[in-house]
Amino acid sequence: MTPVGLPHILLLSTALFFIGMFGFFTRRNLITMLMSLELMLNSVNINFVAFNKYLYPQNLSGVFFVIFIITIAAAEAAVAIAIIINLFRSSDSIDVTDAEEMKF
Amino acid sequence: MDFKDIFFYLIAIYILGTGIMAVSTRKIFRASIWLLFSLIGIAAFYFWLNLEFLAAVQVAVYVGGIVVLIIFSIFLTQKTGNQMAKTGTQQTIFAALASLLGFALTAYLVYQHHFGSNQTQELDASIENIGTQMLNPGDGGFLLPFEAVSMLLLSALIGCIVIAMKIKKEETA
Amino acid sequence: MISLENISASIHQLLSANLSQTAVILIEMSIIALLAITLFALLGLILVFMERKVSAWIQIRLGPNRVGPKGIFQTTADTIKLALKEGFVPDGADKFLYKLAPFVVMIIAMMLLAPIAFAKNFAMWDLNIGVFFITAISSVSVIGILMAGWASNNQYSLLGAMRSGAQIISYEISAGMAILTIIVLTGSLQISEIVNSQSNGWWLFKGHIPAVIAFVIYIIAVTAETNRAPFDMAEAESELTGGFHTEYSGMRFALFFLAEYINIFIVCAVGATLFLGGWMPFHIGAWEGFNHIMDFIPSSVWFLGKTFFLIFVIMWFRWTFPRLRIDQLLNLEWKYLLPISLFNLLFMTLIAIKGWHF
Amino acid sequence: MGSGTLITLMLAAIVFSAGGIAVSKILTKGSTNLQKGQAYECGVPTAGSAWKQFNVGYYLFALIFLIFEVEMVFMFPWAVVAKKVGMLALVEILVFVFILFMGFLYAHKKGALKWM
Amino acid sequence: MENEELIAQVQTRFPEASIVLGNDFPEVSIDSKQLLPVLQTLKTEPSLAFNFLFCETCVDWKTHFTMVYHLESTTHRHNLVIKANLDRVQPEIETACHLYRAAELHEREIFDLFGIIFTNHPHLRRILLTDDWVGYPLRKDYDDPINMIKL
Amino acid sequence: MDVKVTPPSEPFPGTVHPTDGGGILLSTLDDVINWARSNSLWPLVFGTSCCAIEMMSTAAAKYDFSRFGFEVARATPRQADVIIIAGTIVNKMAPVLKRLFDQMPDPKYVIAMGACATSGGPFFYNTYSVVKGADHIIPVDVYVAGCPPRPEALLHALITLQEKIKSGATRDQIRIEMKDNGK
Amino acid sequence: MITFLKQYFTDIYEAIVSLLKGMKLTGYYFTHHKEIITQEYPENRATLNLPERFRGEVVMPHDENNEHACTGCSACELACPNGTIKILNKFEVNAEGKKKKAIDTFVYHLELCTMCNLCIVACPTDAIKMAQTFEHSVFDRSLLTKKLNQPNSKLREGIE
Amino acid sequence: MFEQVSANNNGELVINVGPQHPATHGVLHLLITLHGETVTKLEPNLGYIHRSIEKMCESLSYRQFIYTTSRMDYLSSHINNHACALGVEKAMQIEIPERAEYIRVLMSELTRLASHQLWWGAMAMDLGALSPFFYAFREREVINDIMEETCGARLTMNYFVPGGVMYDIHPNFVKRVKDFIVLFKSKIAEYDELVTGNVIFQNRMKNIGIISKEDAISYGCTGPTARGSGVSCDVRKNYPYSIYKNVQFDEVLEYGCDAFSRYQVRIKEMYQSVRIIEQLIDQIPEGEFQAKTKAVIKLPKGEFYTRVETARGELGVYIVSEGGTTPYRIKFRSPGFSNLSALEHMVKGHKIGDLVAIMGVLDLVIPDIDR
Ligand code: SF4
Ligand code: SF4
Ligand code: SF4
Repeated sequence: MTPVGLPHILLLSTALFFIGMFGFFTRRNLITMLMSLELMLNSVNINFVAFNKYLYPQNLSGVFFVIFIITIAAAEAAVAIAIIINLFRSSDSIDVTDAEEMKF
Repeated sequence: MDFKDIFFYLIAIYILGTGIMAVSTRKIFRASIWLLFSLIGIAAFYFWLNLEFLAAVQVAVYVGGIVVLIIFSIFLTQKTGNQMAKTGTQQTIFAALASLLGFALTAYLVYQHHFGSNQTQELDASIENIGTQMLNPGDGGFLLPFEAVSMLLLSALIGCIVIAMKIKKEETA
Repeated sequence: MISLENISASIHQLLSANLSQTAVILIEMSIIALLAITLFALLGLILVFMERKVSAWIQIRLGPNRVGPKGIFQTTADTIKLALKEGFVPDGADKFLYKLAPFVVMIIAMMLLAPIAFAKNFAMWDLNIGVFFITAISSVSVIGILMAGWASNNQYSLLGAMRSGAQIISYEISAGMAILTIIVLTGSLQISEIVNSQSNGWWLFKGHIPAVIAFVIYIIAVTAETNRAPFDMAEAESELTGGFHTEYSGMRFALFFLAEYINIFIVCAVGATLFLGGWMPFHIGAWEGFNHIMDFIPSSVWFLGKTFFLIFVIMWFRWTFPRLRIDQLLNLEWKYLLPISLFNLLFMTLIAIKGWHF
Repeated sequence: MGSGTLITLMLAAIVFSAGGIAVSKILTKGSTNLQKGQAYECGVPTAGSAWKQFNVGYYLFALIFLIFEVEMVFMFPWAVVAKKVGMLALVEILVFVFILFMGFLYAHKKGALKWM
Repeated sequence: MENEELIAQVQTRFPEASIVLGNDFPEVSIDSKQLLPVLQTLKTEPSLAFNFLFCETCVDWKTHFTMVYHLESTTHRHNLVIKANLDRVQPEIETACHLYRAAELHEREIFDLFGIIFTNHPHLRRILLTDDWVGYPLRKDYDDPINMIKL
Repeated sequence: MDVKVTPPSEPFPGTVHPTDGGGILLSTLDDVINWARSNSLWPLVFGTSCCAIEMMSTAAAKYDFSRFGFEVARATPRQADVIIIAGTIVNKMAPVLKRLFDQMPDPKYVIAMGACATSGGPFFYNTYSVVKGADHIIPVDVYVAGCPPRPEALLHALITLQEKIKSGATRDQIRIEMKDNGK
Repeated sequence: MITFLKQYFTDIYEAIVSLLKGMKLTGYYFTHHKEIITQEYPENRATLNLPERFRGEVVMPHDENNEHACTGCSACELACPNGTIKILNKFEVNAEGKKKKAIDTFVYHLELCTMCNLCIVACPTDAIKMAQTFEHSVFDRSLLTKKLNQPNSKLREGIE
Repeated sequence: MFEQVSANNNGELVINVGPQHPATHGVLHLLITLHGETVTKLEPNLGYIHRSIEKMCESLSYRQFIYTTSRMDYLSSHINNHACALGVEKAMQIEIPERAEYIRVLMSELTRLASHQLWWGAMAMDLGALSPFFYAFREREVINDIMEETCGARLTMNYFVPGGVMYDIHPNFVKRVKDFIVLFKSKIAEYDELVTGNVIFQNRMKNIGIISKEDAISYGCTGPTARGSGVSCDVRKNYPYSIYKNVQFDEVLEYGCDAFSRYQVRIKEMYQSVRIIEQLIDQIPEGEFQAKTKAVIKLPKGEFYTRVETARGELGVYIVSEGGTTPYRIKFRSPGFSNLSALEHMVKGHKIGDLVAIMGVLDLVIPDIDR
């Protein structure tokens, strides 16, 4: 086996990404879908860090990107959950199929 | 293979395993807990990469914040004891196939591509460095995004409150 | 004078002289593990005993004094008893998470011990983001509580867990701000550097009023974060009987109990490190003789003394004040602590940049 | 050393807890009866499971907390270098905090920080 | 108001009621059907203003039940006892709990221990005893050979 | 009455324990276990009536049962070791008491405090709703008479219970032993 | 704005002052161990003297000749509100050949007794009194049923 | 597809509080419905300590039945006994000696103090402050010692008998009471320091459990509960019994209608009790402590209602006599029963924490409610 390097990490992130995608496709529940989304975001983060670390160690762009992504993820999660709860309150359900019928 | 590599594989298995559990368990609360473990695993991975700051940020924001929020929203909207309904077999197969295919394709790409390893220099992700760069208004600095973040957070905050207060008004009415 | 720093250094030398790299690491790791476990158990015993004595004396009674000389084996007996009590799982519980929750809480408590500097040059891992590490990791413990509360399948537990969730995350911000106030001064997150920056005086004294305010806020916030009275909403005996651990018994309950005390120790240790100079002896300006005597006291004693003083203060709170109501508690955070600590931080920055501090 | 310490500590915690639980498993005899496993609720039977939908207003605090937590994350690196960077750091953070404080004030005005 | 005066006042309002001066308070005996109107008048009439029902109970006279209402006026500080006899076979009386909220629990207790039915009571259930209890223990003919050991 | 007597400290029992054969460890271990159990009896917060006030007095500063390590009163039966039945048990309460007792993890002990809990006491005759003694519902280890027993009497009961636990005897063993003693 | 801030800070100030007051009090007790009022029961047994009126249990004093003062009149049994006392009488033939009522067994159910003192008040001959004992803990409640007259005890001369 | 949240389950929890719950001070069972943490419905379920005292009394003689009343409201046992003794005396028209009256009132007020102290400690404990409990019990133990010396018991005294008191006061009594008054006056300041002035405590107490004057009357509240809403209902003032008409004291009234004013009423009542004791302690007249009564008490035929002011409110004893040696029917109008009925009104819309605080300040004694 070759020592762990960039390809290994990329494989890890890819796997994680598609696990998230699988969840995103199979779940009908908005909250679980949001959770799958978080997984996907994280796999992207891994990529950023790995590229930064292995290919461009002279600057910190990858790390900064990750920090900003995490920030955005937090903001996104907050807003998403506010919307989900709002949706739930008005329709008593957070199933996507139900949500589609809703008009905003 | 030295310690470091073993640890990498362990962490990778851990992340993927908990990730799979997170998307496949049928109890929603457990799903959130698995997600949490997966996220912690990613933090561990950052530790492995010697990016302590990132790891801590990951733990603080994701684990301490987002997951707690998710758990609260689960309590609020679900009967947590019930199992979630099964997804149709067809859909599951389709999703699994799509994911596997996607994975295979990407993995192939990754395998094909030879990354020029540029290990001449260690990444200096010490907090001082991050701080200096963040406050650097010049080239290569991240001052603007830093200030933009505050705008983002502000808008997120206001957005949340507007949405949430809408509920409150309805409730009190 | 024997002190911990020398011991650890000499052990390291001894080992690396005779053994290979891997073996050294393994042995050192196991020593650390052993030390940590011992420390853990010991701290638990001592703190619980201390709590009982403090409460007894405040409440004009004697407290445990019959088991062993002056009652010092009381908590030992309690631990043995708890360990030997049937630990069972309620039928309706989510068995897996129910059993997992104490582990989560314990692991968090244990990991938080890593960056604490117990004496000069004596920390398990003096990592460069020490304080931030503690802030981040400690926020995970809320998950343990939520897990325990949910898995018990008991309404009291669940309510207690949710309360404590809301409470812990709220107070994390002001605790963080208070920590930041000192970080601005030290310019480093590493515990050892923070301590070293106080060699000529503790930040509590050097940092003018903002440091004092930060200190007060820190103490309040960590009291809330560790679910201690007057902020013990999670357990609130008279409201929710046992809070999130209502259904826990035997050893699992003991683990929660233990983790709670360890958490107190840790936050107090951080408080002592940040504000009271960690293991730095107490010095007064130009009093050479006095300073010399102070130096003679081992650094670990200084550290533990300060930490236990803070622990005592937190216990003192507990046995004095009534409990807050949950909305007042959140009000306190959002209306008072957060704005004040924000402004305090800005003020401190000004001081630090202008160099007005000592 | 380094992150190995963390793993060691984790293992130590697991060994410690698992050991304790194992000891209690080995050395104690439990009894069983019909009521033992039921949820405890002040000594009267409960009405069903506790795993139902709750209606607790804490989530709003969690939302706001999340925003501030992220803000804090940014402030850590800032705090470390603030003294070195000097006045600029103060100005930058002033802008940063000011913007967020506006949000905070907004939340306050809207009554989001009041208990539901 | 002195007791005599009170008696006179009440007598003029309810001519059909019989009023005697008991050991402590004037006692008004009324027909059980009349209860609500009587209480209503007693409560609302400003010169009487009996706004405080401080005791409500029942006595089992073996042949009939007597409901006893102790009323007080917190403004005038005078007291009055209302009595109403009830049939023993089918004891029924209108509830007073819409006039005096204190009556709600008292009536539940009386129902529990005497078995008197209060019509229109919002939730007339057993309160002191278990729901599956048989009999009304404070009745004179109550007998419970299992639980009650007679001295 | 403020004569200060230093209490005799109880030695840790895991010392030399001469028994022949391999019995050393086991009996020592048993001793340690019983020692720990007897010295750390956490009561359940349970009181129904008047006797509960005297129980509170016992907990209060003047009598202070924390000296024995009992002060950690738990509100949930899951963490309690001993249930002090302080007060009358009536028919409606009986299932609750049984349930509480059932929900306590082993080992568990019961003290019947006061006349009511031992026998129905003042409410023995002519009452239709009082349980004539808590031992009709759950097994009782120690009875203490009095109405209410004074705090010292409750302390005495606790000490009696401690002795029982230390001796390791079960309820049946004690009963048989008492028969042998002709009591 | 100014008034708001002023209010805000006075609130904080007053709150802190009130909290400190409480802490001062508890701190005082923490440091002043002479305020501790705990009496150590099993150790102070020797010095523990209860007030002589304390009602611990009903006893029947016997003198050195093994004689008591109970005539068996059952007044106490009647006075007792909850049947704690059972008097079993027997008929003794005395020296003159006259049959005389005398007490056979004075059964006393300590587990039922409420220490109400009514029996003592009712007794015409002061044959029973309240003792100050209180250590009544037993493992078996049947031990609490007592026989108050000692075996072979007799009625003291001259008591009717 | 995925489970629907049924419309009727709109996030409401139904929680049992009690019978075994630290905040219910005994065995009250409340079934509360929570919306979030807010109590929307509260239903008391009594009877977990229903000891059938009223039935039992029907077979007890008039001398005997008094002792059961000390088990009802055991915290004001003297006052309960007083009510019964008064009832019997009134029916039999016994004149009781002055000295006995003085002793009775002194004892009653001491009991009131002890009861209020216990309430104070227990209430503070409900609110999560544990130390006040111990301080309160310290003073209470002094009273208990005084009582024990004279009455022979610490809690269930059975000291008042028809016609007077059972025995004369102990020679030390006067001195010890005086000492106690001095001690207590110095300690009550601590109460204020530790609890009353505490900002946390005030915030938790103010503006909760509001009950207006009209509602308080309608619910039949008495005692400090009603006086906190400005209802004048002190039996000692309005229908003076024993020698209360000769002593100077004020009826404490507060108009805040919330839990805090009820709290203040109780605290101020302690001062009033001290005042009464101070007036009487030096003037206990010489003389008999018990009037001569027949060995067997028979009440004339009739109905007798006596009311006294216990620490919790108005206690009424309604004796129906058929002329025999035992009462035909006895009804105890207990203060807690009516006060409890107002609980739902007070608690609705508040948090669980408030429920505990409101109950703490109501000072319920459950055996008194259930009888
Ligand atoms: S034994 Fe006496 S004091 Fe104890 S509960 Fe029964 S009646 Fe009350
Ligand atoms: S003290 Fe009371 S209960 Fe006991 S035997 Fe005498 S009369 Fe009966
Ligand atoms: S003890 Fe007294 S009252 Fe009782 S039977 Fe003997 S003499 Fe009569």
